[in-house]
Amino acid sequence: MFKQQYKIVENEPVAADTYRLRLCGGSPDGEFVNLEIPGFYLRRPISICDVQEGKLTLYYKTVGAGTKALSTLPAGSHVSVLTGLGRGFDADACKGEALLVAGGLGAAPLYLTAKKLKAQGKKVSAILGFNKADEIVLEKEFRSLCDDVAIATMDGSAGIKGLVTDALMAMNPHFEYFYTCGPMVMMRAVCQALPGPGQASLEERMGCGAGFCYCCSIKTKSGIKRVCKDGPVFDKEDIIW
Amino acid sequence: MFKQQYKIVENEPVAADTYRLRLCGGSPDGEFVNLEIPGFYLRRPISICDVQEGKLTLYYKTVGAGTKALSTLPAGSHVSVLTGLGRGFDADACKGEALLVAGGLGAAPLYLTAKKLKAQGKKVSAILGFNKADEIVLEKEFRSLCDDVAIATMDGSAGIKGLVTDALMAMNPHFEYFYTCGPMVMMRAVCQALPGPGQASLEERMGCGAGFCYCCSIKTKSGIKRVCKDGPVFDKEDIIW
Amino acid sequence: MVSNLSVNLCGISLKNPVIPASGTFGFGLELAGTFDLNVLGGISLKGTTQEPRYGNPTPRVAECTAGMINSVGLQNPGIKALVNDKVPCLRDVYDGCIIANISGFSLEEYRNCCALSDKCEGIDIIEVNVSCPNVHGGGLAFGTSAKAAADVTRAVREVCRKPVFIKLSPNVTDIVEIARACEDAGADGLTLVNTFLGMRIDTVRRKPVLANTMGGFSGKAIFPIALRMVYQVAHACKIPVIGCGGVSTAGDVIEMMMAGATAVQVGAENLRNPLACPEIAAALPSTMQQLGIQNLTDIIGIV
Amino acid sequence: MVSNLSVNLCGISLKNPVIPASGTFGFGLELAGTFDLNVLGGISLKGTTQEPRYGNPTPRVAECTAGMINSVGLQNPGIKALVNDKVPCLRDVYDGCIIANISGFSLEEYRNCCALSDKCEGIDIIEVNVSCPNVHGGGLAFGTSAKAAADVTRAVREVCRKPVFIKLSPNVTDIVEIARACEDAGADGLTLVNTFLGMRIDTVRRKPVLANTMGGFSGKAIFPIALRMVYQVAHACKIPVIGCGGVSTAGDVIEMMMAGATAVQVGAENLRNPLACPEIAAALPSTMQQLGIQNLTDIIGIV
Ligand SMILES: Cc1cc2nc3c(=O)[nH]c(=O)nc-3n(C[C@H](O)[C@H](O)[C@H](O)COP(=O)(O)OP(=O)(O)OC[C@H]3O[C@@H](n4cnc5c(N)ncnc54)[C@H](O)[C@@H]3O)c2cc1C
Ligand SMILES: Cc1cc2nc3c(=O)[nH]c(=O)nc-3n(C[C@H](O)[C@H](O)[C@H](O)COP(=O)(O)OP(=O)(O)OC[C@H]3O[C@@H](n4cnc5c(N)ncnc54)[C@H](O)[C@@H]3O)c2cc1C
Ligand SMILES: Cc1cc2nc3c(=O)[nH]c(=O)nc-3n(C[C@H](O)[C@H](O)[C@H](O)COP(=O)(O)O)c2cc1C
Ligand SMILES: Cc1cc2nc3c(=O)[nH]c(=O)nc-3n(C[C@H](O)[C@H](O)[C@H](O)COP(=O)(O)O)c2cc1C
Ligand code: FES
Ligand code: FES
Repeated sequence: MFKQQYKIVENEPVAADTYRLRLCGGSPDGEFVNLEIPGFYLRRPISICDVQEGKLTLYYKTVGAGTKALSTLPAGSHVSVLTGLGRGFDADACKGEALLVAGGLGAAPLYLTAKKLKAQGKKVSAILGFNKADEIVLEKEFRSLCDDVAIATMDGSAGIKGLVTDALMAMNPHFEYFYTCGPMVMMRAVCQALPGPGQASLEERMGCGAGFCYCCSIKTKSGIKRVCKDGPVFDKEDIIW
Repeated sequence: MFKQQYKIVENEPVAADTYRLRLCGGSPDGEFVNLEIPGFYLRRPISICDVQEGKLTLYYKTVGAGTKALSTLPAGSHVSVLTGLGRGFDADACKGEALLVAGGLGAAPLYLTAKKLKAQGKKVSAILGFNKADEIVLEKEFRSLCDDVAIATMDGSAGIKGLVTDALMAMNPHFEYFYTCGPMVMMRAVCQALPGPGQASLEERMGCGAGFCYCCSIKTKSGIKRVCKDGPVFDKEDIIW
Repeated sequence: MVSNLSVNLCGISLKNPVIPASGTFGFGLELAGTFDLNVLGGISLKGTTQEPRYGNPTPRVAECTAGMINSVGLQNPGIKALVNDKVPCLRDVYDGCIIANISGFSLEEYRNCCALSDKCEGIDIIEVNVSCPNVHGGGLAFGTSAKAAADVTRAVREVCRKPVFIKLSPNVTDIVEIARACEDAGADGLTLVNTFLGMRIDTVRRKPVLANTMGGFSGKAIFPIALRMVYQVAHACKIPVIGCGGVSTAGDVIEMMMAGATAVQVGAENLRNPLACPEIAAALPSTMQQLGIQNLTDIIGIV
Repeated sequence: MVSNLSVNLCGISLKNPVIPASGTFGFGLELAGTFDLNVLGGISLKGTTQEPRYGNPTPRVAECTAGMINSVGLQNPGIKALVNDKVPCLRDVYDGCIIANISGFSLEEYRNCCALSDKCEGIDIIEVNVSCPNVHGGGLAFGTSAKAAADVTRAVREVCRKPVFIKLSPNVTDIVEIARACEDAGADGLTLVNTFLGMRIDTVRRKPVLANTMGGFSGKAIFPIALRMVYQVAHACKIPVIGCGGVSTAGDVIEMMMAGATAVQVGAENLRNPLACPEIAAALPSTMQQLGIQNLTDIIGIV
């Protein structure tokens, strides 16, 4: 874990209530970063979507006071960031074709995973689910990377109408291993619907985000785990829903 | 009392640990303003030095964490200001020649008073005391306004060496009424040294700065008074040192 | 959808639940020139004792992270000035609920002051602050013992026809025990909480910041503790609770009410923002709409 | 002028007074890869009970202004894992003062855990957290009654040769009474304070934020109350006090020490800044110089 000042190089709305945050300062490891937002006591965990040449790309939704305040920080200002946090998706676990199933901004960490899988020469299909067309992000990026991309929206304003599980049924993709990130209910449905092995990225309220406060502990089939340190990504088989 | 956003048009060091703050947004009445400093719970009272065409000039010393944080606010940013606070020096109380005795940034509110006195056509002498030459502020402004200006420094690095009371003895100015602002010990010495009538601007830790919390109450010869509302300026005769 | 902000305290209707807390709004009139007081659901006046008091020596205030400590020490002009002068003047300009806040150092003093307040026409509710040291009971605050708090309640209840709210101190092991004792002794309602005993040291001068060494800590910082106490007491007692402690936004008001408060007082926030109460009252309708609340009374104790 | 930061706790010399507080620094090893633990005067380990515990359901954390509430609920691997595994591993990389933090729901549990800690070579000080509910005494926390706190003190004192510090709960009417009872019962020192019982409500969901409804509130916000308690207790007792509650800067450490603390623990601040303790320790010399302090021990209880 490292604590560092990063410079905001971009902090712009890219979809409904959704911002892309580009930070400059390093190329960190880890699944997520923990951002300090001035005026808020706890940091905010945000998944890493992309890392390139000392630049970090994150996507976040303005859901509460903290992310709303984050969205007002101008390019050029600095934020304190903890990096090297969390165990991300394990691309090596997939021996053949991969399926990515994202709900909302769950697409962000899956994009990084898609890059890794493609770098390993694997075939990658992706299903990206959103509420409405105006919330869609990263579609272009996934299309330019993946072999097959389907969009699902709850209201049918783009792509297949319905849940990602509906899209799954419709698309019936071929894959050996899956990766999913999104709302808990969605991931549970995906894990139940898909027969094969896979991994899901869980979410918990966090204190430290770095493995030493034990605020984020969950029970799994292989014992008590800290979502921030032992996860957030867990094997489907381990998760107790 | 009014609450208003003012824009910082200047916030620059002008002497040792001393900043001039120019705010744009109105031409308020009152002896002082109460400034909100981001991250600090209570506002900070700062005397008004000058008001001109919607611009407000203040001088402050960086003595603690709050004023240090204030000194980092850039021109262009906004601050929340309470105005219309405090009863300032009463220029009308002086029927003939006036003497101003300032210690340090006590010079700031006395400058506004000097302007009023001169506007009324009165003769004005001023003694400005500082610790060292590098702390001197407003000398030029006072010289261009007043009939007679003496500087005193504790270490003799400029003007008369010693306290303002030493300068008083040396200068022996002619006056009917005096006004003083500075550290409490200095004002007490001045009030005791000068035979005639006068006024002094007192300082107390403040809660609201606007007369309703009663945190700043002092006992005077004419009863209990709130420094922020009934003062900060009191008649010499009323003050219990 | 028109938001309904009115709440009812023991039969007295308040146009909204926002009340400046005692000691943080003077006697009301100090702010009458700053905004129209009639936007306030009620006003709790500065704590009043039998005789006029200067209070404690200055400095009486110490800044803290997200709060402040005060040691004003009940400066006030005495109960006669309150009922003869302060309240009638305020009544001239204010038509909402006027709450007299009474302090005392003996049962006798509480009783006398409350009796006079009860007779004063402009006063709607009598709020009894039991945080003062009991001069006849060894100096411990009345509010730190269930028995002493109940004794005060009984003593003042006898001499009042108007609703009596006992204002409790949070510096106790078991606030529910004390609240229940006051309810059993006849209190019509409870206000909680008063300030937490706190202290700051000036490390440069190597002295306490306050002339009085310690004082009452309040402001945003104490909100989670005050909220917990409101929740516990509102769920244990039947009488209405006025929630107080760290409230600074419309969201805080709603959180306090969901915890069980029927009305809400705003204290230290007034000092840093004299327009806090009118701003909060003005923000309530939109905050309610965001949260799908039509009648504020619907959410009282909903959690 | 070289600053002397060392302090002495019951004969154990600490290179500086900065100690991460129990529960906010895991078992030390979790952060061994982040910075060199040897810059810390001591480390108070996560609260440990007889049996392993998962703790409370999640969410276990609620954010507040200048603080947070936790309801971790003493998740820990049990005393055997502590003495056989956690402490020996930490001792391998850390040469400072290791403090075991022991919790229990019965006198028996406290006694057993303390006896095992006393025998464990790596442990220097045993800190006994009396904030847990007493399962044999009606569920009230041991730390909220002077008698129960003294009972725990006596029970553990008998089985320990190492210094025993009792860690007090601030949720009490009279902390001095409880501190004195512990001192009289043989405590070698006191740590104060633990967390304040607090609560937050999610007004959107209309539910408590914490799965457990209430939890322990701490962080910067509580500093003035913790400081007051340290001041009161340090002036009433002869045994050393470890100050804890809201400390986040070197200035806070000095303020706590001027109030009477011999050493200082940093809790929730570690969660928002995992480097808080090394940063504070590093800042102490220059802060001391600004305040004209050469030996930190000179200022203990100076106010
Ligand atoms: C490992 C991980 C990765 C995440 N990645 C992303 C991402 O890439 N993009 C994105 O938009 N969001 C992400 N989130 C969720 C994001 O952290 C929350 O939306 C954010 O913390 C909300 O802060 P707030 O102040 O706006 O909301 P508030 O509700 O006001 O926050 C109050 C408190 O609750 C916490 N909290 C609220 N919602 C969540 C949540 N869903 N998960 C965890 N803590 C929460 C906050 O951190 C804060 O401590 C991630 C969460 C986790 C655990
Ligand atoms: C009516 C009035 C007019 C003033 N005018 C000026 C001015 O024109 N220029 C100037 O430099 N200073 C002025 N001061 C003093 C100024 O308010 C303090 O220097 C400032 O509040 C210090 O804040 P801080 O955070 O740097 O210090 P800290 O010591 O960190 O502040 C801690 C708390 O103490 C209060 N405090 C500290 N020192 C003083 C003080 N001397 N008087 C009142 N409160 C204090 C602060 O407001 C704050 O609440 C005036 C004070 C008063 C009462
Ligand atoms: C400056 C000041 C003076 C106060 N005086 C009184 C008082 O006279 N009587 C009383 O019952 N409470 C008094 N209080 C306590 C407040 O009414 C309120 O209970 C407390 O401050 C908690 O609310 P807050 O966190 O919103 O400040 C005073 C508080 C402050 C800050
Ligand atoms: C997440 C968390 C877990 C804690 N666990 C324990 C514990 O196991 N044992 C204990 O004695 N105190 C525990 N505490 C209390 C702290 O050690 C400390 O006493 C308290 O948080 C006050 O300090 P602070 O304001 O610096 O956080 C915990 C605090 C936090 C925030
Ligand atoms: S959030 Fe602290 S251990 Fe996971
Ligand atoms: S500071 Fe509030 S009355 Fe003067």
